[in-house]
Amino acid sequence: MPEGLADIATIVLTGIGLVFFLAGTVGLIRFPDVFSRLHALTKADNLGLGFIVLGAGFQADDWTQLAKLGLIWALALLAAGTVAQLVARAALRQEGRE
Amino acid sequence: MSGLSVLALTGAGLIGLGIYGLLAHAQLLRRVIGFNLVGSGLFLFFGAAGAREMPVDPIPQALIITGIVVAFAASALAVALITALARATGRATLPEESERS
Amino acid sequence: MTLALDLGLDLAFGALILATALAAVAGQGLFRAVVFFITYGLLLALVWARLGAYDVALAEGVIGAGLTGVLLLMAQGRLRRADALADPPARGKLAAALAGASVTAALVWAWFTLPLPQRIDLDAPMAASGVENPVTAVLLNFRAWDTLLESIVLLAALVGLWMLARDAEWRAPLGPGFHARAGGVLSVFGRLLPPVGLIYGVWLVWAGADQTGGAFQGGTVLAAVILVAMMAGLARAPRVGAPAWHAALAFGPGVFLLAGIAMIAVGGGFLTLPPEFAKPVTVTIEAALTLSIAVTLALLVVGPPEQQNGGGT
Amino acid sequence: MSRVTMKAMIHRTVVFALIWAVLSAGDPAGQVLGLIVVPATVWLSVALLPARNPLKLWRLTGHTPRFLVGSVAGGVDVARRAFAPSMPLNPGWLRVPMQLGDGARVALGAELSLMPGTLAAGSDGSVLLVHVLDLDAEPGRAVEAQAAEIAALTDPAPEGP
Amino acid sequence: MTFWLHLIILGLLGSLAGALWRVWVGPAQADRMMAAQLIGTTGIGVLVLLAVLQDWAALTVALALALLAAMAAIGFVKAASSDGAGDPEECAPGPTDARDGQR
Repeated sequence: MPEGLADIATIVLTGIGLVFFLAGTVGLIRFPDVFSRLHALTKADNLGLGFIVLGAGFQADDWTQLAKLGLIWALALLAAGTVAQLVARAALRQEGRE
Repeated sequence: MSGLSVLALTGAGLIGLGIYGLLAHAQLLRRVIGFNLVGSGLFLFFGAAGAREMPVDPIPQALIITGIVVAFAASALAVALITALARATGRATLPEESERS
Repeated sequence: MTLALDLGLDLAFGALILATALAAVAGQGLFRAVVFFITYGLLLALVWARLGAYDVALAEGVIGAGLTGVLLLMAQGRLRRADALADPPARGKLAAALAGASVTAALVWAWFTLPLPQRIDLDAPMAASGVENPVTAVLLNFRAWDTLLESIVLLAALVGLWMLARDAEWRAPLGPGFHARAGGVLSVFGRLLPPVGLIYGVWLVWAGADQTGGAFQGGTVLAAVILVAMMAGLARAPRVGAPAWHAALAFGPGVFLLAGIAMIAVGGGFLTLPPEFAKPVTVTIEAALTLSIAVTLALLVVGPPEQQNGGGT
Repeated sequence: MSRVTMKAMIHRTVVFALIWAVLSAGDPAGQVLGLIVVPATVWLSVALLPARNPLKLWRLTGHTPRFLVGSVAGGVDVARRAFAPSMPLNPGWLRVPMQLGDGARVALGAELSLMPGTLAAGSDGSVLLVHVLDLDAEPGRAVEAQAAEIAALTDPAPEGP
Repeated sequence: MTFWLHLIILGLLGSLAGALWRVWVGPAQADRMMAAQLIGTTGIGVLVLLAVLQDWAALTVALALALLAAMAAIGFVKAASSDGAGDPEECAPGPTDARDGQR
């Protein structure tokens, strides 16, 4: 029953993805300073998205959908790596302002 | 109540919130935000009306897309007016408003 | 059970959207309001996707969360530097709230009482439109007048925005003169993203004939890509007089108009596409419009010409 | 055209052609358009990012899984700290001098931001600023190891001006 | 399966609501902005699941959001720079411990 197996994989992987998203949010709420919060967000979120994408991939009908999912994750990683550095640097300059 | 009604009522609520923002704020940039809330609320209301039968009616969709683009152009013009005003007067509120407040 | 969850999903979306909108109008502080407005645009894009209106979701996602976000954040920064950030507390709250609430109430009444309007049957005209995405057919064929005028409105907005320049700055490059550290994070990102953005934007326009996408959706993506390249200091903003940019701005409306007139010659009537020409003409107009929409939207965010205040600190 | 540029153009053509093929999903008309779009994209890409130090592809294939494992470890680490009631954190900053070129330094910063316990905040000159979640975990060594790995990805060809 | 995916989307929306709380309280501008970034990533996740649930066309939207995920944050760092057009990396790191090693 390959269908059933794919469904189980989707259920497990999207569940793990959700846990990481929740971890990112909990970190964003609980961590004591701007930079630690940025850690939580960058790492946990993109891992969460990775698992969701992987889980969705088990429901794909053809390879182009799989490749699109991969592209989405790659672009999200690129954005995350950039945004984390830029926002951390801006926060370093702005510390104490507002 | 159907899900569609929920989204239509959300649109109606957004229009109300936008009107409140437009009327109550003196800071002009916040009025631009209010204006955009009214616009997107209208689109959502209209779009939900077009989605009552499947598939979604394409005519509202096409009009909403043009609407989003025009609303953006109007916002850009408004923002440029506000920054020009701020450069000239050092304020981003209208003169009579700052006298009253 | 799933049905209840389905409704639950719509309720959650509605509640989140109303909450972000409320926070954007009710809270103190301009920066916070702007960030809430950006998240609001994102959520709205999700709701459009939820409704199955993927074309609208694309436009809302790129414009609402991307371009408008940059526009408002930059404006907020300028107001701060011009010392005009004062955000006086809301006044006349009661009257404003009453006005808003009464409009909302009227719309709620309308939703539940007014009859379902007669739906226009598009099956027959779709067959003659030469394309398969009905949204594209409506935009460029059935309601081509609207779209032509819209492309001219966009141009008018840009010209209006340029008119706000001071006389002394008229010949300066557009916008605040973006710059970034050579070899820095922003600059490297700005070198990596545009090629992928170009492929994706062109694909959106081309695919728009038969599936999600089209001139507006592709144009907004390309506008965002142009903007990223400019903000990363890789593409210099033009001056008002730059002829190549003028040509790019006028290309779309121009081709649209010419195609409309050409249709009279082949026996259709102004902007009435005979079925045998519908597909090639639609695709041509779309390609031309995309270029103009992309450039116009990007320049709308960049702003009027301005004296540059020198690089860095 | 130098050999380095040629090689980079071939790599990029493959990547962009693949992306176009994925998007247009084998539609024949789309493949014709691809013949125009892909070269245009490669041209834009070379104009924006001229090839200097060619990537060593076989090292990249070895690096990618290690990066994925590292980013999973990063996510797990941060989730553990977030959910733990005691929230074990001892944050602080490191300044790490680099010999890497610009692009490699930015890539290193991006990767470090996804790895356990480290977050880059750009660089000051050629010194990478790294925020660490836990100063007790000897983060400096992990950063240096990662830097060496990134450095090994490109040929040690002379850095262009 | 449909049931489960609905649950996951609801969970993601709950996580998103938590991030909204961080936008509300701040305190730094960077806090609000990174919470918005988190909401963007979560939104991409929701769209991917909607693609499975409804129609794979939703992936086109997710792809656009992923491509432009960094837009707003770039606008923010520009606006936060000293002349409103720059890049935070152009200046020395600022009034902080990063200059002299450890906290």
